[in-house]
Amino acid sequence: MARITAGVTTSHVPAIGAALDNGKTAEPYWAPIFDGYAPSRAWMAEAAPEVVILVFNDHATSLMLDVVPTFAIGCADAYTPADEGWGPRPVPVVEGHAELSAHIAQSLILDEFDMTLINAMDVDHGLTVPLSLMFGAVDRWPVRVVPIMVNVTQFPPPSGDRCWRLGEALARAVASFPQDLRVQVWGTGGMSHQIQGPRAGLINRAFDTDFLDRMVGDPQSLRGITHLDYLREAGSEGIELITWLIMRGALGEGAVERHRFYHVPASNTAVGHLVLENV
Amino acid sequence: MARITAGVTTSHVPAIGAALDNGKTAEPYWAPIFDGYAPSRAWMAEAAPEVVILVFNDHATSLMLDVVPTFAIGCADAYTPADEGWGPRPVPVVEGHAELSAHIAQSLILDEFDMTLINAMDVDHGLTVPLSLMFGAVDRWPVRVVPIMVNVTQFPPPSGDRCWRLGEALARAVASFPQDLRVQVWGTGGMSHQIQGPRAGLINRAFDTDFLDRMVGDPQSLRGITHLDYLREAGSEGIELITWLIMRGALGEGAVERHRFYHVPASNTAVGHLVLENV
Amino acid sequence: MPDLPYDLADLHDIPGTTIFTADSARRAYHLHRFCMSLMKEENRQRFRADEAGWLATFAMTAEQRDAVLARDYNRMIALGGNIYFLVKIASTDGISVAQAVSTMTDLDVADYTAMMIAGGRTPQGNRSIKGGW
Amino acid sequence: MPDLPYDLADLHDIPGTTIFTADSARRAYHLHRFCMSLMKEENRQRFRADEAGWLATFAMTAEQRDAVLARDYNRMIALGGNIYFLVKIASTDGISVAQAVSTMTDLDVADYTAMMIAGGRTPQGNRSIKGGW
Ligand SMILES: [Fe+3]
Ligand SMILES: [Fe+3]
Repeated sequence: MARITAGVTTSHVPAIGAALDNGKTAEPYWAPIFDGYAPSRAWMAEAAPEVVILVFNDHATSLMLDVVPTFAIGCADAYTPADEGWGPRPVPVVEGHAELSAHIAQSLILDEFDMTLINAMDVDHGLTVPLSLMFGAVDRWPVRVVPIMVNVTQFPPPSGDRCWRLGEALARAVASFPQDLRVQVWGTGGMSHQIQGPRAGLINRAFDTDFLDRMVGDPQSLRGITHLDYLREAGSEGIELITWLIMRGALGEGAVERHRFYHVPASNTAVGHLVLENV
Repeated sequence: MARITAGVTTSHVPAIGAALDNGKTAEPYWAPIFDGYAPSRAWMAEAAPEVVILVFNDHATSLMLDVVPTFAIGCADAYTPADEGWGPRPVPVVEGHAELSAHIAQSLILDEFDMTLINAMDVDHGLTVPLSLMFGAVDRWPVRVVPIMVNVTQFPPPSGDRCWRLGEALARAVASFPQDLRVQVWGTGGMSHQIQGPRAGLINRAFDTDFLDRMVGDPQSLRGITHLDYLREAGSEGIELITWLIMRGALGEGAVERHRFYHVPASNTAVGHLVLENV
Repeated sequence: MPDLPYDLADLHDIPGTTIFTADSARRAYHLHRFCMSLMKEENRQRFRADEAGWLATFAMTAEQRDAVLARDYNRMIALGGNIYFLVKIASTDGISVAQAVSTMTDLDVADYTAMMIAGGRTPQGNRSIKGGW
Repeated sequence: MPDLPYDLADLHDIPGTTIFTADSARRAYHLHRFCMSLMKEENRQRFRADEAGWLATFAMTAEQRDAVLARDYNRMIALGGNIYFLVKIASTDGISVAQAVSTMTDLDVADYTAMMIAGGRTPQGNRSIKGGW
């Protein structure tokens, strides 16, 4: 039986990927960020997941122009890093786990989530930067990935509560996959940031640290945060935080914190990171 | 306030479109079918809807290869008839109602249906054949259309019950649109048919006539029909009937029957048709 | 996986019927890309002019390519194909859907058409392999 | 429409913030198609070689085209654009996202960067136009 062993949340700022790809990780601006993830990389070597269900939002890369799904799941054998306007990131192709994807998709739809299945797509920094942060520069990613994409950009996204319940359904789906697999669920995006308009650069440290606290100590209370709350408090792009609720809904009530990191800024964004383990 | 005045269900067999487009409507094979819709065309002239919410399934035309949405809604200004392999049907471009589409999409997502929005697509016989049956050969379709697409082909489709509840949410969405509009909801596809494998040609008249009866007299009981029931009893393509449940869920409990028609065959398919009016 | 009011395994208990799944879609992805290429007249002409040549531009399996060349629809379906994609081949061939469909059955097109006019294939005995009902 | 725990109208009460909706997406569809064209190096080169010429191949409005030529991101957003599409223009220009973003604010890029290093723009007074909080 497959089982969810741990959950990770992390920002996925594209500039972090660029800093990695261009060898700038030791520069004073970037060093604190990469240092902040060092314990997680050490922990990851121990945890050794076989599959990561990576929940993120596409940034007008493979979705959003013609097709805007609320919840989508990749069902391909592989996903190529996209050219987002400055050439593709020089990172390995992401190997999928098509059997697990198909199983999860089936289970979620039978559980009355109206998923969109994606049979072919390129993936952007929302998926590859978290892999880089957790695994560093590698020739081959040490995990296979089931990508789940959430619309957070075009109003209205799904509610935080719907995301939480998708996470719970995800846990049921994984638990019924017959093969033995160590599976992690990652929620990427956030924390507070806004990259549009005169209010750009908004950072709400109080909101972010409270959110991190509640992810660990009182996660159920996060389900009630409304779209309006996110937009007002965490910025128009901070609403990416709803991807974290899918991860948290998929993890057990009693998941314990293994690592936490918070830093401002990376480019326009507050970087937040949590490692939770099902015990 | 916009309101749903009536509902229509109909098969959307491509050969019916071809018969129309090639002037074969008076041939003995086709005449009974076109005669069967004549009262509906007369009724339609009276009913004069301004918008039709047309629920159908794409047949590997604009969806299903790269992207397989469970529920999708078109949000474009216009939809061009597709070339399905024998050139596009010689029928008018379908005008959308983008404002109403956007309103419905927003309302459905806030109502926790995980819709996929489609900003550009061509439309196949699933959408244009019902328009032809109800309006005949015209230079311009007399209605604007909000297309809603349901996956019925790749297992698992949404349950019949989920479709019914989508219909109920559709009614809430229409009722909250500020503009005065007479709106109809159509469910297209079915009735029993199978166009694959050694069992192809399956027709289940008893199942179909019972389904028609219950659409009028006991619609709630249809919510419990399972995927397996549809596939066994109505054929692998007969499961298109779940689109009818979206229409029925959107109509009032007391909707009354204005017209009914059932005929076997059109090509591989049993043709079923109902006109229901909210009174 | 949620509880269901039926056994998923019974989806394979329906005679002469293949359930199209995410796994089928993955196996047939390139076969289906070929089918969708036939939605343009220029590609239909290319295919008609050189069937094997046009097929070779798609990364489908040799079995899938051979099944297309043989117009063996049952085989295409066994290899993951779905009929809504595959009928675009019939349209390119200029035959009706019913004619293409008849080739998957025990009947020739005349007998198939006659069966349909007579009310279609009965569900009796065609619902369940193990039950025979 | 279901009942919501907040007033939808308040989405427009957030200072300096535009909510991207289905209506925006429709208005900006061709502008966004242009942005996505920049995901290929050959198209970036075409655009750099002849900005107006490449823009003319997309059915966007004259206002949208002029806003692109002027790199007026606030104007592009007012005309329906979403920043996730629009940053592909900044990437093509070889500038950082932060630099493009700074042009939408009251700060130049140096002051914007300094503000971010100092902890970012405060939410204080930036949450509600009518409330001023
Ligand atoms: Fe992001
Ligand atoms: Fe159909």
